[in-house]
Amino acid sequence: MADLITYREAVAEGIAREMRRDPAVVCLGEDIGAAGGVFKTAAGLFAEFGPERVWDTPISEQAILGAAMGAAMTGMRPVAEIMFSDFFACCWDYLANEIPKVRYMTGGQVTVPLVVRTANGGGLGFGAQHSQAVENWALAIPGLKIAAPATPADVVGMMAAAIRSDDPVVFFEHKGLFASKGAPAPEGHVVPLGQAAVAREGSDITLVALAATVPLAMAAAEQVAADGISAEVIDLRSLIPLDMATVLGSIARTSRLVIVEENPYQGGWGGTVASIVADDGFESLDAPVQRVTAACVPLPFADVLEQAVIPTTDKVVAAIRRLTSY
Amino acid sequence: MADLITYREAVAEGIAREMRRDPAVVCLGEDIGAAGGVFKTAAGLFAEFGPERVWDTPISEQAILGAAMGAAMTGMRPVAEIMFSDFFACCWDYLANEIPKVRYMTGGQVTVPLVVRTANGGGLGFGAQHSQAVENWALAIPGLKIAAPATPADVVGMMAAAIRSDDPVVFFEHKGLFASKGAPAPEGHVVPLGQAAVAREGSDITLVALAATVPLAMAAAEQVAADGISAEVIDLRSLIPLDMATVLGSIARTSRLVIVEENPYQGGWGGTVASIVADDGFESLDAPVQRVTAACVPLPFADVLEQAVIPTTDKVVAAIRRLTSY
Amino acid sequence: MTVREEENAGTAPAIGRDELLTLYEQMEVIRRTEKAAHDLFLSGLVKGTTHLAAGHEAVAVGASAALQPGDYVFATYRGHHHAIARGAAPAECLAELMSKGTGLCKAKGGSMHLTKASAGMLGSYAIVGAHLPMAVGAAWSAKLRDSGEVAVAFFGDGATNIGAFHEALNLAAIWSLPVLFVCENNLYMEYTPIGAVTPVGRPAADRAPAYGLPAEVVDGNDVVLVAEAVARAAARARAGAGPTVLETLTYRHFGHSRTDPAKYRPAEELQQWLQRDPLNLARQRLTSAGVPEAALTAAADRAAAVVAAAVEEAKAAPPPDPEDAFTDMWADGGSAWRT
Amino acid sequence: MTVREEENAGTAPAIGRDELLTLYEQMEVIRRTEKAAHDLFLSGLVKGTTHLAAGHEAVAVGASAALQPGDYVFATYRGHHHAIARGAAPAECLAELMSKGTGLCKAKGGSMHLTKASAGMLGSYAIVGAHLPMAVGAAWSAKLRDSGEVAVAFFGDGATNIGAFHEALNLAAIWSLPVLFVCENNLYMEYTPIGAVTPVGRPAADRAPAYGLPAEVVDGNDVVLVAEAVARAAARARAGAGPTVLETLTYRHFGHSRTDPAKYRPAEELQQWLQRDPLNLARQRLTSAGVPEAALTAAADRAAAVVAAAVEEAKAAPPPDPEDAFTDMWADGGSAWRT
Ligand SMILES: Cc1ncc(C[n+]2csc(CCOP(=O)(O)OP(=O)(O)O)c2C)c(N)n1
Ligand SMILES: Cc1ncc(C[n+]2csc(CCOP(=O)(O)OP(=O)(O)O)c2C)c(N)n1
Ligand SMILES: [Mg+2]
Ligand SMILES: [Mg+2]
Repeated sequence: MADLITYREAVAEGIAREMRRDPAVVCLGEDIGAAGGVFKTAAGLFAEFGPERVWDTPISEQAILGAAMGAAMTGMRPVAEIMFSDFFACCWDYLANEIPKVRYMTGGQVTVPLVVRTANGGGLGFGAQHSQAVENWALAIPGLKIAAPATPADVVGMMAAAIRSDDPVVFFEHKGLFASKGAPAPEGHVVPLGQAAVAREGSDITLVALAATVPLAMAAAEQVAADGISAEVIDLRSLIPLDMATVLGSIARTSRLVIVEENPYQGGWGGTVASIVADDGFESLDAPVQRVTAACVPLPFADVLEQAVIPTTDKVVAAIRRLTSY
Repeated sequence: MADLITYREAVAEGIAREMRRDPAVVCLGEDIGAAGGVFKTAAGLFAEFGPERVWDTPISEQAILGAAMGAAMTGMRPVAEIMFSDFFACCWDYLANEIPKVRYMTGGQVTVPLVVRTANGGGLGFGAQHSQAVENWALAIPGLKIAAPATPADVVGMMAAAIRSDDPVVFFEHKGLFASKGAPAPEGHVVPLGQAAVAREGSDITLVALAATVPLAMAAAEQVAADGISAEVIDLRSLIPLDMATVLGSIARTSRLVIVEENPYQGGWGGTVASIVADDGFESLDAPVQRVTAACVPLPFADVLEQAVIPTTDKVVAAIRRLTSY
Repeated sequence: MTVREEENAGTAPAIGRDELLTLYEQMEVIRRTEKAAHDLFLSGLVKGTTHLAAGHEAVAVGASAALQPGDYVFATYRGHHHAIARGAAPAECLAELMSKGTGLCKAKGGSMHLTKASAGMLGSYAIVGAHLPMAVGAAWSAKLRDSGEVAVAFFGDGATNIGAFHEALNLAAIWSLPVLFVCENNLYMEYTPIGAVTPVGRPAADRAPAYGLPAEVVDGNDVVLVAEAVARAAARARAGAGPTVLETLTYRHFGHSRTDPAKYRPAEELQQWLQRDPLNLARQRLTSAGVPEAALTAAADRAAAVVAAAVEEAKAAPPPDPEDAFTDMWADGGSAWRT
Repeated sequence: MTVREEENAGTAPAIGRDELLTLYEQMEVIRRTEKAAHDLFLSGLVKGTTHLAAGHEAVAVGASAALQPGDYVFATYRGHHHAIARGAAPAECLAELMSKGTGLCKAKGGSMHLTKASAGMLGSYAIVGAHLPMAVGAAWSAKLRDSGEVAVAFFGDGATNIGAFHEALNLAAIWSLPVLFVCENNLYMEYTPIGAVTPVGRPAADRAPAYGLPAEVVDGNDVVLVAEAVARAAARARAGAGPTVLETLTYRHFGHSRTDPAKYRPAEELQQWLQRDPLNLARQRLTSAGVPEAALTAAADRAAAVVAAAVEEAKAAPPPDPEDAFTDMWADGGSAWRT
């Protein structure tokens, strides 16, 4: 295996692989051309593929997604960047009402094979309007597939699956993971959407996590291992399709569940997971289901305040201890 | 008690009462002036209060909410209408990033006492882009209060609470209920946000509902009553604040819970309710928690298709029977 | 993917007498379909809502006459005329409105979402302004594929005040895309006169300079003038000269939607516009060109027969299967979202 | 509610020598605060990101000189200069950037959200264009209350391409509101030259006619010209004549944000603009007006002292209490969302 690569590099690598494969793949977004994107996640694409395939746009999020949609309906496979996921709010109509609905509401006459990529999540001190984890916004919308990888190899493999998907995919790249490193993806690596990964096996309790909460859950699992608690960590990897089979299978063995989410509790994606477990997995449960989430406040700027409101290893550990001693 | 009034009339009545009380209350929205709003929910306001207090706007949802916000920050109490809740997607930035965050992110320097009213929900055959129930979108946003009344009297009482609130309130008026009738609200009627109503008492199972799913749950409760099943129906009335005390208190007696939601399962508000119950109410539960929701598809136009995907009395009855025979 | 292979060559020829007769007949078909939709709504056979385009026929028919089969049209909730002008049969449109399984969109779309992708009618969109960026994207795609196609967005005067309008025109301008922005200015945004909410006299054309774009104001009730203006703009677009804004002046004969009696419109205004009925104008042109009255009557009769048959066909069509509510979701045919 | 009671009367007087010296000193304070912010960022004491306004001082200081205390200012993530020009102390700004409990926003906002409501600085907003409609709303409120106040939105050249810009200008125009739209055109939208994404030469001023609004292009590096233009526009607004678009031409001295070295800018361009440094221009004006060099030095020294003290004060300030993460949520002081 070659040297480790960063999650950030994996994004550009994942896109480049698909652009090499398929000339219908084109990119658009703000400052993604010569500048390589503000997070450098498009680095190298402009140099390799040129202005015919990598398009700088004005600050026009609606036009970016609307144009991507129109192009996807007419033979292209656009990969649109929305710089920060918070800005989904500026083009939400396209993500909520247009892109996901057009296939269905035309009785299947059109498909919309596009990817909307975005830098998601907190931890970098960017304040209330640049730090949100909004996978849960997308989850509420029928018609979107949702990818949120946690490792560089998954970024590459899921990017391949996303770009090849004939359905629209929202691809969440976590800002807090950009600098993290991992094994590179093998050639031709494709990770199908809808397959959770068991990031750590365990028998006493199941931790369900996504993107940046995966390392958080792993750290908590390590910590309680010292006390002889064996925690299984499931990285959901995608929210739609949602791999509940893996989650329910794990709980059937562990009987206990903690869900670790970056979004707030109310309206968070863990509510969907928890309610499926409270229904289909009811008989497996030997303890309450606990969700470790952000608080119901906008994200504050200062680290010390942010720590108070977002999920931390300590909070996950406390949840594990509560449930395992229940 | 006077004659019954419609839910539609109650909206205008609720606004008018507050406009009479407080000169800082002003309305803005598309076609709300002389036309009285496309659903006639602003009928009479222009005639009574004139163009200085009831403002017709262009088709500019972002400007409507942005202007309401700026006015609320500087001494007014705007009541903004977004014609259909689906169009929240066109001004989501204001609902997700601006209005709910500005107080917190300025360290409490400003307040934003405004109401965003909207016609929400399906059942009228308006198709995929004019029929959504999107209370769950708002639920995901810290900083918004959420009202969704089910009866004319609650419309008036909660409108008073909403307009008097110093926090921003999203007020969902259900399209499917506009023509429904109920007792008028007494003078000075105020229903505080965050207080659920027990619409029907029962001892065998708890049904939690909101807005148009309240009559649905009531009908199901009536139907199973014939078989001796006593269902309690809780009308949440508001999602934020969320009255879980009433829900948990009910489950402590009934041990069984069905949640009836108009939004899809994934990302729906019932996930939040269910997960709280699966945690704080775990010991009360004698059966799985079941959510009766819309399917994960855009809302189809034809009635026969719509019935297949939205919650119906039959589906609620089936859920009740499943859980009570568990 | 919705790729079509037709050749797009040249611009529309000048409109000859025979062609004009055909366009007139198409307008008659649209007018009668709209009338049928209105009646079916009142009799309860059409549910939900309708936004009828009677009065706007010349815009759709004139524009379509100037377009190629491979071009892309994006329309609004008031889009029956565009669907029919691009080739949708009245029967499949009415079947859609009547919630029939044979409807254009299998009764999943309804009146506001008529779509016939196989004819380059890429949809009707019910969120004001949302489709303008889509048309820009289709034009971008045409440019990327060097296909010679153009994209056309039809929209109302009221749509010029929403943000998506601005973003679409700007992007189209800087990328110099083959897209036409065709405003159907019918003087009203629902029940509000457009002048009450727009500070310029020509809401679309007066704003083209803000994007460095050329604009033309066109008599939207004269099918020939519309066809000529669209042909010019399409030729410019195909030649790589970028987008054009066309503002067509027209008027709707019915109210905004459903049973709106449109009381907010002055009686004289309505009268004046009814006199400028696009069907009358076309008939006058045909008569001047020497087409005998009998030929006009025959065309109108054919249109009437088509629509009468369409109504019967749509009435007789079966409802959709409830199970079809779960098809057309994902591209692989499934609708599951979890395991 | 944030209502303030100050009287707003008349327009700003012509700028005299003494006042200009004061404005120069304010610009020095801003420049040095930005330099301090830059250094504190590099030394790790400022977290997150910063968007420094060094180079833009004349816009903020000139505009503030022409405004009344009761007027409302809405700014962007690049808003330190506006906060200080409206009366925020450098110490409370730097404390905010350094995550201190004494920060302007109690360390909940950070660099992108500096706000001083008590001084009519109603916030810095980090979503491009979002605050333009808010300023329109504040102006609407001023009109409703007949308060004589005006609202000002400052925004960048890049913001002119987002939908909210369009909707805001349109609404302000039709309601004839007392609002000023002041564009700080610094030639770049992040790393992309504005000309590459905008089809008109003056992205704000060239678009004013689309809303029937008057516009002026102003040398944004000359504090006197800015003050005069803003005074004219504010007087118009207070007189009930509606909004004005002002496009100020300026340049940022640092990169877009954080450690951006701004390599995408030609060296000559940078040189030219540095020669037109707003502080130099103000000094030249003062010297021409006969103000002795010593007075200029004294002003600069006072500014330096203020900022040096501010840095120390901010460094010494305590961090916020973690429990404060749960205050300022609801207006009643609580943060609970459920029972
Ligand atoms: C974003 C949005 N806001 C509001 C509406 C409600 N609405 C539907 S049609 C309409 C008026 C549109 O007027 P115009 O663009 O002139 O088109 P016309 O109906 O006259 O053809 C409005 C406000 C909508 N569908 N979408
Ligand atoms: C809606 C939105 N899109 C993108 C961004 C990211 N962004 C922040 S600043 C900026 C450039 C803004 O340029 P301009 O308006 O010229 O202001 P300047 O930074 O030059 O002062 C961009 C694209 C954002 N904050 N909001
Ligand atoms: Mg119109
Ligand atoms: Mg700029």
